Amino acid sequence: MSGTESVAFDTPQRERRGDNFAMWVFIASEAMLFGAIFLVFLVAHIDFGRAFAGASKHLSLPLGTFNTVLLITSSFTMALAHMLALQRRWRATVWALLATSALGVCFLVVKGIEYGKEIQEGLAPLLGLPFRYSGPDPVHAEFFFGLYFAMTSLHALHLIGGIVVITGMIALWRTANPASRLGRVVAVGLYWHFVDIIWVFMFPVLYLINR
Amino acid sequence: MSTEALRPSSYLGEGAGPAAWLLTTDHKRVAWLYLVSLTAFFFLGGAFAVLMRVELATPAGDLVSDDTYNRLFSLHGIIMVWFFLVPSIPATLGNFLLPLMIGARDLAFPRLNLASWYVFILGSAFALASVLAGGVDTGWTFYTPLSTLYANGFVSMAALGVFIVGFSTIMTGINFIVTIHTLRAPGLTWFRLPIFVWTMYATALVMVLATPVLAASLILIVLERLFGIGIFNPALGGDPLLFQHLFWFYSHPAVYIMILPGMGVVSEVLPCFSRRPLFGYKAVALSSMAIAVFGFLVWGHHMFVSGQSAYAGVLFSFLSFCVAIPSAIKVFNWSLTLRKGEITFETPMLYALFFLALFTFGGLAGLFLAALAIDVHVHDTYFVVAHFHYIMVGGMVTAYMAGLHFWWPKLTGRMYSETWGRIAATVTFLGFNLTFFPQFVLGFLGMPRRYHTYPPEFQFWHILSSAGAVVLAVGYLMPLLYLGWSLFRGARAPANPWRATGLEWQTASPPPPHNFETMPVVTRPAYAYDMKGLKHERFSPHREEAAQ
Amino acid sequence: MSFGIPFAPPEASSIAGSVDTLFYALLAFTAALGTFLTILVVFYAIKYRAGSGAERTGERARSLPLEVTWTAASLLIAFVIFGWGAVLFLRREHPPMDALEIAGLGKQWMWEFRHSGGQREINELHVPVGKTVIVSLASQDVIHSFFVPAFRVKQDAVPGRTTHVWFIADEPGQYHLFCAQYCGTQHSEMGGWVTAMRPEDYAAWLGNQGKGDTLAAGGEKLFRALGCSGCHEKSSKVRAPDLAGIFGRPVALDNQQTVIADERYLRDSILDPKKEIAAGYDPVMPSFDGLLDEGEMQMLLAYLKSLSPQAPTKNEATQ
Amino acid sequence: MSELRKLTFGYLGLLALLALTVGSSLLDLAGFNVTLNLAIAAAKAILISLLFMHLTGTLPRLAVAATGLWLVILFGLTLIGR
Repeated sequence: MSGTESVAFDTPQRERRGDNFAMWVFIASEAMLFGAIFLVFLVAHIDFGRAFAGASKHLSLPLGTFNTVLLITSSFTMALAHMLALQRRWRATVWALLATSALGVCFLVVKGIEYGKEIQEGLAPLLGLPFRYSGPDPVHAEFFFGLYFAMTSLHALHLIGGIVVITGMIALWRTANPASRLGRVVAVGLYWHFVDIIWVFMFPVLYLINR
Repeated sequence: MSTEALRPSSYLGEGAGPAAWLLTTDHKRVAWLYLVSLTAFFFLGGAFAVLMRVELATPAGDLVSDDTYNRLFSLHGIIMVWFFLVPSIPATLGNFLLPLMIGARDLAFPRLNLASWYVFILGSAFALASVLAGGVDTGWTFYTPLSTLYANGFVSMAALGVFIVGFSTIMTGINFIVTIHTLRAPGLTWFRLPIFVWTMYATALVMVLATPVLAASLILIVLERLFGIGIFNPALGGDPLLFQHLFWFYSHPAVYIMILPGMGVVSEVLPCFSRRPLFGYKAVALSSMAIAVFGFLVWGHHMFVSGQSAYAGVLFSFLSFCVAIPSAIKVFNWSLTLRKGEITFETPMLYALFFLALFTFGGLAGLFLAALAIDVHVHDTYFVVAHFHYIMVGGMVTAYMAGLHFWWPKLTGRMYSETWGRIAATVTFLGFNLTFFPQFVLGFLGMPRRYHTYPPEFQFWHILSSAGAVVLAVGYLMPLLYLGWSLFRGARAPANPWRATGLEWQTASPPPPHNFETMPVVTRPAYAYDMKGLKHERFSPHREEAAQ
Repeated sequence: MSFGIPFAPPEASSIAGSVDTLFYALLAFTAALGTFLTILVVFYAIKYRAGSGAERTGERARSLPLEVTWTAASLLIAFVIFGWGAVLFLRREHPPMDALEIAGLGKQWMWEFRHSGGQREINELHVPVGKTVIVSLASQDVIHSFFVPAFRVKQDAVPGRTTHVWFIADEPGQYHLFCAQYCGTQHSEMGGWVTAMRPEDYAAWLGNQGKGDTLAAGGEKLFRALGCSGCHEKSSKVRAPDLAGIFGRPVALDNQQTVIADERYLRDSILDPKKEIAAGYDPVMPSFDGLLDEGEMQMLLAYLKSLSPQAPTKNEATQ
Repeated sequence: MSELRKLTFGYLGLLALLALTVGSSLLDLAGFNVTLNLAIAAAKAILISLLFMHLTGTLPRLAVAATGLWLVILFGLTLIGR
């Protein structure tokens, strides 16, 4: 056909517009998923603000902040990849993508360290692990940590998905023509930025409760 | 046959064998993949229903144990809702027709479309595995804390199945939205779109925005069951009513996923067999969008007696009455479409008229449920069961049958038996009313739903209902036979057997692989059946060359 | 007349009649509209069947006045029905004064009722005719729903909170009691009979039941056994709020807010004392979460309420 | 080069906002902290979507507007209903 991946589109330009819109609709859908989870957290926070504020102080603010910096930086490199792909500087684009996924991996490593620390301190009431908590109201603090692990691991899963897609895209780099390379960078970029935005909300909501 | 050689190549002749079907990206073949899988689920869910109705013929629980009965209605609900009704028209007829109706070669993302079917099958595998392992006894609503702390079936597996199928729904929704926005043929403006396309758009909107919330609530149920996070467990600080909010935020709009496509089908069939344009086209189109949006505002009417605040109940009741208006508008418009027509009564038209009756009565019953004081009495009784079966079975399944017969020549290139079609439609209509009308009376009497045994004074109405279920089952089995037969022996169908105006009829039956020999250009509104008033526009097939 | 076939449930409460009036009015309206549409469609179908000689000229595919008319008419009718239903519904919020309060506890799969005199019954509920009865509902496990069709009342019993339903039975007799919210294996067995009796018969019935402690007296015993009295009594060393007359009274919290001490507040303060701390007191009270079952919670609440005899029986103040 | 400048500006802006939100959380603003944190998060989200995600064109804006509306419905009616 005329250089489009889908038989439905007649020109690459129209296809790009369709791809772009599809990504936004997908993001809308994902936003509702996270919205519902945030709502659950908000309701619990309204009910047990004090317990949640106390529990939140047991999270590592330095690690959380560092991770936020990592993720913001990865979004920046991803935006660079988009810019470079538009300029058809393919080699540089690949480097930017590699940097993005490397930063994503770093985020996961730091998150893993955090999880390990929390498990050691007895703050992970999951899979039969003991829950040791010295502050007031341990019942609802446990609830907080349950939500914390649920939310952050859901976010981490999304990040892992992004890293896998970027890696796969680089692996298939040579087989793709310029138009589809650009299309893929744009699409995965939108997804990556969205996962970043989720973290931008998750970070203050979980780490910065101060009441 | 020599005619075979003269036919333009059709999508059906593109390649036989399992691989050609299982790896196809042609939306028309993907529609068939869905059609076959959904038919299987329809009869599986139907079998559960028949077993339930047989059990309920007597007040005592003498056929199956209470636990088995609970699993029967739970699986009936889960399978019928997520594995039949939600995907029914969109994934089959919608998949097949949407590109044809807007003059596109395929859906925007053909591979995503195929992938959505595989995701559907993966979800089905989980659901079927949970059935084979022993089922679930939570009801299709998965209410907490029953589903999280007390249910002993294979809840996580079933929930996972529904969760996965949700992604298939979302993928279909994204595909439809992008297709309708970006791939309409030249000249096909929004207000020239067939109503079926409008309803697909509205449905897709609901699919994309509501399904993730269901996904979230199912994730939370599974997390709670596996890891003991007390999100809905009051002993740990959770809130069981929060689950109901999340669940109905999805499941009430999902009711509109289940009825909007049916409205779309009927809006195609009624004008065609009345030879009249659809009355009040714009109102019908916009009311579909109104239903999709307002449908999100009314979920609290499932919770009037749940302990939510009374004033929230009043608000949700008010909004529920508002959402009734667009449906009422549609009913009036459909009825008026018949006026001054040249009406014939082929099978699709019979089904469409039956839809009109059943949907109207089901919808009017909804007024009782939206009225707060009455809902307190009939909530969670057979009145509710009767109401939503009038909408989903009497409405949606009837419309599905109308659509299946209407487009059968286009899907298969064959005609079905008109006699058998009319008999089956009539049997279904009678069987349906016999099954579900008595349930309105039962509900008003106070018969709660999901009861394995019941007080003997209710038996008269239960017997009527059970008898009706048998008739209804016969009504649904007949098309399986004569449509199956026509697949191989039916008369060859012409391109446009009903003399209909839609773009899908302007190409061969069955259509060629990329739908149109030459891409169409649209010059007139939908449903130009009326020669008067449109006389100045030439009635010509949409075959003009695309002015690219 | 009806050959033993039931068409409507008995009307046995003060509100049943008015709910039925709305029901039948709506039935008449929907039947009329449904019949009209059916006749219209059948009439068109016959008159305009293909080949009939009916006049077909001068018809348009839309008519704005007609569409506006039926949209406006539908809206108007919908709002009337809404208003009617809502007004009747809001009576649920305001039970008449001077009510008899009975504690109802749902558990898989039975209803347990305790009268204020301590009389217990399972899947049976005896009530006097002509007197307001408030059933305060709790659940031991999953969500249940208290449903008496003859009274036209229904209310879910939700674990972790107290809900209320009230009625005035106005006809002696036996009426079905159901659980309307699906609650597990023996859901359909969860229920029995509500027996409405003349007041004198009810008094006699109460007298014949085993005496036992009154609900409040049982609660008072718990209040001592659990050690609540150690801090909440005036003589105690630890400073804790005095609970005499607490129910229904506003309580100032340490975050400058004020709440009414209703059942929700008392329940939360027992299970989650750190959530809302009364101003001027140290947050030293331990949580009793897991130490009380729902039945004991109801007794404790009954005791605390008995300390404020003038308080309204239901937490209207919060509405 | 203006594109690069735009992205860098966005990146630095995000870091500054992060510093602001972490810093403010160390102060006690009497219940105002949550509001401030969420406002800063929203500002970051806007920066990312406008500068990094190139939120232009009718269709993407339509999707974002719909998401916003539906989230308002989800949060609003649930909280009213409780």
